[in-house]
Amino acid sequence: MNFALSDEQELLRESARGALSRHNTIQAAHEALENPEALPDLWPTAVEAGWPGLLIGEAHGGAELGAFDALLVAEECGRVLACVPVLGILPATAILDAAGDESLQAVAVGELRPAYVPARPPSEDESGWTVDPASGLARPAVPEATVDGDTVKLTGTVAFVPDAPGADLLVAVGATSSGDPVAVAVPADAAGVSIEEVVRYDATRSLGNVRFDGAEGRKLEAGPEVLADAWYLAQALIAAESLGAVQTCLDMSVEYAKERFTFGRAIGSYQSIKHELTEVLRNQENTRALQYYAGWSRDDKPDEFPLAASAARSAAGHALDHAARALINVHGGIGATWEHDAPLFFRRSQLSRRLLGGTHDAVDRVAEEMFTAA
Amino acid sequence: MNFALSDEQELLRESARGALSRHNTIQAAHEALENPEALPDLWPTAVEAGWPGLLIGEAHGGAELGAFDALLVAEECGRVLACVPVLGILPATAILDAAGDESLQAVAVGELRPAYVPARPPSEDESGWTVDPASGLARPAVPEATVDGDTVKLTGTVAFVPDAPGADLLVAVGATSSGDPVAVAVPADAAGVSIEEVVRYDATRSLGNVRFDGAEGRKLEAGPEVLADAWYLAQALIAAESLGAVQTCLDMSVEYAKERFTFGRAIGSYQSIKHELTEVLRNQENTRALQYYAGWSRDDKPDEFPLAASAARSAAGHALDHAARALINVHGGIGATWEHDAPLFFRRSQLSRRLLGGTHDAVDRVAEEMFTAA
Amino acid sequence: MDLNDTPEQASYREEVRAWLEANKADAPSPSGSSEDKAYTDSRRAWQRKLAEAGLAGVTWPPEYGGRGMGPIEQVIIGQEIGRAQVPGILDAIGIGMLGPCIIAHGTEEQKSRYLGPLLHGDEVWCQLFSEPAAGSDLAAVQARAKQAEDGSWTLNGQKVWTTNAQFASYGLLLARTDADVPKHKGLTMFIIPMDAEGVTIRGLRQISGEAEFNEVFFDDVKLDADAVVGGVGNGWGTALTVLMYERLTIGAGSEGFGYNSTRFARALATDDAARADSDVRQRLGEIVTELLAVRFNGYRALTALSKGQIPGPEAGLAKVTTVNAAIAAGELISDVLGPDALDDQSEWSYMISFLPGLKSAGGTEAILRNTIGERVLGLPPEPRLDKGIPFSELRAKEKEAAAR
Amino acid sequence: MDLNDTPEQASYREEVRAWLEANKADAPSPSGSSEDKAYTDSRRAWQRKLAEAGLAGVTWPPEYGGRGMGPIEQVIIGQEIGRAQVPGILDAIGIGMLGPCIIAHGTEEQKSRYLGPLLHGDEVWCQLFSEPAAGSDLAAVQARAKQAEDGSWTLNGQKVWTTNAQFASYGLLLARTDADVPKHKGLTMFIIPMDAEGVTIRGLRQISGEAEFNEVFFDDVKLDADAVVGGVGNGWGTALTVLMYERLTIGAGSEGFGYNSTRFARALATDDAARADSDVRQRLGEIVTELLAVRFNGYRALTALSKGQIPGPEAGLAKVTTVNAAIAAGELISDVLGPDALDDQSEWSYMISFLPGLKSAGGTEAILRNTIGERVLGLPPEPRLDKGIPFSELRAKEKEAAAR
Repeated sequence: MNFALSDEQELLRESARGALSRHNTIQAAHEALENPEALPDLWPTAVEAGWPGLLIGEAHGGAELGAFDALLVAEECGRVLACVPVLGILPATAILDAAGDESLQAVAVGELRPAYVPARPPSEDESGWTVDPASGLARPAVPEATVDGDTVKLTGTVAFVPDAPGADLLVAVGATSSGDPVAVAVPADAAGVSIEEVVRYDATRSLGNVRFDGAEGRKLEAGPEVLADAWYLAQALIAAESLGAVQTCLDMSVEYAKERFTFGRAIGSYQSIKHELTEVLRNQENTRALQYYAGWSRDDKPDEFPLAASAARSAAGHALDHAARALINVHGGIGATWEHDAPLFFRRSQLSRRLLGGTHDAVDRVAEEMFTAA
Repeated sequence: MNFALSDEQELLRESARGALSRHNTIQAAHEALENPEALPDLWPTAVEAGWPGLLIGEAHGGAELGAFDALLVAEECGRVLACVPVLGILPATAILDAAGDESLQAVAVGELRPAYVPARPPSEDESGWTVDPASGLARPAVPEATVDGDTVKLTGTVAFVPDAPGADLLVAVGATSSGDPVAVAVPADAAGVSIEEVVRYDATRSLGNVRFDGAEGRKLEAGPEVLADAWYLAQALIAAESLGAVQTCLDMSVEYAKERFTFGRAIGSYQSIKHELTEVLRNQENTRALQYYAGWSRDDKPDEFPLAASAARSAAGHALDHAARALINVHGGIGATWEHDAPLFFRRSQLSRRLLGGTHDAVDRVAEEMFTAA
Repeated sequence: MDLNDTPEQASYREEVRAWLEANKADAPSPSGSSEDKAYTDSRRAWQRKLAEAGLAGVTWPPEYGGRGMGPIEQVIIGQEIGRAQVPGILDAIGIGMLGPCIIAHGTEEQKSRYLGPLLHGDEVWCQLFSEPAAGSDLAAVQARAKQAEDGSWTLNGQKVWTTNAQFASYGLLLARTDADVPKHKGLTMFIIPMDAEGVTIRGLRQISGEAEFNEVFFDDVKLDADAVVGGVGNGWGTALTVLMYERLTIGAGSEGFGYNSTRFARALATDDAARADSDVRQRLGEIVTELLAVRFNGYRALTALSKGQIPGPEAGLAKVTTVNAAIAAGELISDVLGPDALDDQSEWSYMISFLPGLKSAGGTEAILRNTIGERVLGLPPEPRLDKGIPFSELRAKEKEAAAR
Repeated sequence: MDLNDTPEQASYREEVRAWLEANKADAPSPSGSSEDKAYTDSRRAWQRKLAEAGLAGVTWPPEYGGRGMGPIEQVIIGQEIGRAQVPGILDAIGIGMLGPCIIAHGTEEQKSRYLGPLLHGDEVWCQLFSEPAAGSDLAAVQARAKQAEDGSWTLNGQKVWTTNAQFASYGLLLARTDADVPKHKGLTMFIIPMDAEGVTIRGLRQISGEAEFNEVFFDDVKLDADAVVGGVGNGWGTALTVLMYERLTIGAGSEGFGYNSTRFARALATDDAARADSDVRQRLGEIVTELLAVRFNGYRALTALSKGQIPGPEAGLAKVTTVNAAIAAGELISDVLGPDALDDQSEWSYMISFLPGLKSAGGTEAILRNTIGERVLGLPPEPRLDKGIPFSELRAKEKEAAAR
């Protein structure tokens, strides 16, 4: 029984925190609200830290680390709202690695930047593989795929793909006429590929609407389990990112609750504030426990990974919504002003809970996993 | 703009409160947990107060009062957990009155005790008229009705019918083979009628599982609007009953919060208790506002009555669940002991939220009414 | 029990409706930016027209330009203006709260100098109460007014959350005039010209980027002796009058800040999957239930008002219910529509950004629940450490504790 | 990071599993009524067998019959006993909390007289701390022990929420021995024979009707001088040791009171309509998420324990999460199954009735959040009115305030 960070993992986290601290990401997040170019390009930092190759086998030049290590890096990025394309890259590298694709070497060293085009595995009430819609609850099918030997032609659109802008290689999922999923590596500059950069409320989140018009790419040897794993890895990563943001919200709230006085008492001494912040702590530690579960199960108990990653996302979504609002409530009026940092975390919470299927899809998946296991 | 109780209504409420105060209904609720016979027979009290004829036209010997008056009586019964068959009788009298049935005179003076066999009107996802199931979410259809002139034969079962035990006349809804609803007055002692008395957790709630095996009754001239109105009247009545119980939970909690000391302070001076009790007050006043809406709309704006009654039930269910649990929390351990009164309100809350379609059906109906109006 | 007007109310409503019908053409558009002088001037002119027709300051005493009518007439005007889809008065704070304070506590010179121009929109007023370190604990304001021999005052300090400061002519400012007495005792209320030397106004942008409020800085601002309202040292009593009128205006707000359930239902109704989803329906049903309760509690409050009963602090629960229901609606709509609901152009993005700030505007939920728990439920207050201690000593203790 | 045993843990587990396999036949059934003497005697005998095999009191020092092992071995025994579906020790409170308190604060005579029979189940112990007017504020206990010249004591008072009192041989009782000093200072811990003259025990029935706890009344009960544990006036320090061991047992509870999500999911899975209903699925998903978090936070706590770190107060949050998730599950199952879920015979009715009491057992959620807010987040405490004042004066003030 050893359910804690190893020394290497402590080191990995410290170095990630150090690498990111060289950039004032929070200040950049402020400026980016009015000038998107203000965001620093943290890709070189990620490459230098070896993050692109985190989940790639050593044989292909990667670090061959575990899912939990990737989650620690995502947590550090979330802590300071750093716009590092972890969410887009790592699930893509997981698919490329499983398929032993030719691009692995270049990807591992950061010469070639992949982006995962998220595709949701089937469930009880949704038999096919689906993608996020531009708007509304109903999910469209993944792009149509026509397979011709090693090349695949994709036609279809996928909305709000994290970290698609600036990617060199799109790792997408299509469906053949029979509905079978097929993994495809499509160069971003291939004919028939268009990536429309979009911003939605959280200026630190790079998003692109991806369109394939008969775009051609390499067929990847990656079956449904690998593609499902990539989806749940993305769920766990966005949960870990949110956990980092929750920790910062809690630290800022506690600090203010000690300094701010009203009616002769520090506001943290009032039960309504004290209990609200212990609730932030409770949600945070529940999310952290499920981060551990997700990281551990992907390597040691793969059949529990869908449940673990979905539970982590479910807890993280609730925790961040509550923490970001508590941060503003504790500060009173100034917490809701443009100059204050609190709204940056509120914006991160509002958008991240509506990407990659949304938090409510993860909660539904937890129920489904339990029903099938019951 | 006069949205307050009239003098007559204040008088009606005072007299109801007085009539009920002659019986120690709370003490009886305690004893009934171990000996159902301990419940006092409050039927004579109801008859003496004229409650059976409340909604019956003066021409038939009734008081011809409005829905709001009925809700005030239900509220007073709920306040002291009085086992008065208001929920069973009043919707039945509304149907009998609309149909001008021969039994009205006897019902109005309390010689003949009717009981409404609840039937839920169709909705977007449920095209037929349905009844509460013995168990589970799916709702069975109302009993089959074969019409032969003025007599109707009913076959089918209806679970958990409030106040069925001891009723003389069952006012039920059947469905012909074409699915049209038909109202039927079936004498309780008719052949093929069986009423199985059941107790579920709240000993103050009289319930019966009703079975019709080709039982014959009088066809009533009451169309779908009248039958739908009866269902929503039942929703508003159970909401008003719950509102009464909420008020008692709040009074008991506030009184204890003033007396009980810990760490040298009355526990009501701590924010966690003070804010929890203001939340009970907020839910209570929201429920009361919707009680007014339901009472007013049934007479002045009938097309809004389904929305108003469903909203009242939605608010009342949440308010009573929260108030009954707050009552126990504020008292700490003793609030959860057999001798204490608090568990009686907890039992009332647990069962009443699962009768007559349940609270979640009322919440769903509110959404449906808004969708159709949007 | 009915929602219809009494005969007198009905005839008054007709009068108002007829006037609005006849004068609608002169009305500026309901929405425009407070930064745009031409727009605010058009709103001033429209307020003047309303005042001359007796539709502004209707509850003011007749001798100061009002009609001496009751809260119901005030609500009827508000309903009819909404119905005619024309803007209301520009200076709701001046007419609703600050004017009545001058009527109650001002000298005869102050009433005759200021009330007329205020009512007619010539001079807009703003409320200079809250400070960065004194929000809920208003009596702890630190803005300092020192009196010279000649009786004039010099004011230094900062006020925050001031609506309309950017085009107000005057402000009603709560300042500390004696720091060596308990905090409630050393306060005085001043009338301050917003164009006075040493006054600096800065817009305070909210989450959405728009400046709903202002910060105002005072550096050695000179005030004449006659700038005092309600007497030196009586500032707290004067301030309580303003806060009482503030609660009156919130209490009478019928639909609760304009968040109505039909708008939320319509946004979801077009999505077939959402319309049939039982989780969406449960969430929408609960939101609609809360907002309907606010509307019908509003009618109960209006009925009480029409019988001369001033709404108690529990009227503030309407704001708690409304804000929390609107927040839940923003969450539901974002879950259904997805990221597009958060796009700057979307009608929902502004609401979602506005609500966290609104939650603490006019007093945080916790302070409101304290007041209601104590005044309505009669629960005992918390032990107070700040009573009876000279303000200066209190400040020293706080600094020392924060340093620990 | 892994959930597997270390080699030593694995071999210890095998040892325990083998013993249980060999001795399972002698074990009484896991469930039986505490009112039934034959049943409790069979549980005593089973505890004796476990103790002789070193599977009871495993963390006790060897010289008192324990194995001096760590919390991980304790958890392994608990897991294996669960797996073998046999009952654990009868006197969890005695072995888990009261015995360790005597080991820490008892005299040599007390240790040699009491620890052996306690460990072997010959003498069951009960915790006599809480009183009707002293639950959260334990230091405000009023049970009074007066000392006679010969050093013996006379005890009067009432204790409440006492588990196993009905068949305990001894109790550890916190009493006030000096009312004229601040409340924490005037306390003393006593060992009291439950069959002593003047001791009356009454079952305290819960909502479900079953008596999980007892009330115990003490009328002029005579205690020898050597009944004191930890010295006269040191009662509060001795009590804190017991409370620390209590938190240890709760912290190490892995699955959290036995409420597991599979059981809840199974109850709903058989209802096709419920299984496809998105509101049911959202509610179940949230409940399962919380309970999974408790389980994996338990593994984190066990790992910390195995490294000698005592779990902090935040371990108490596991109870908050578990109780609230179980309450939500009871509500969901009742909404889906309907009134039958509330029927006395249903497996859910007992849980639904048990949970409201459990919510405040071992300390209310509000008290727990105060402790965690102050000790873990470092937030300042509330001003205390009851410190440094003689207990008698405090009581007088309270009576007077309540009378107002």
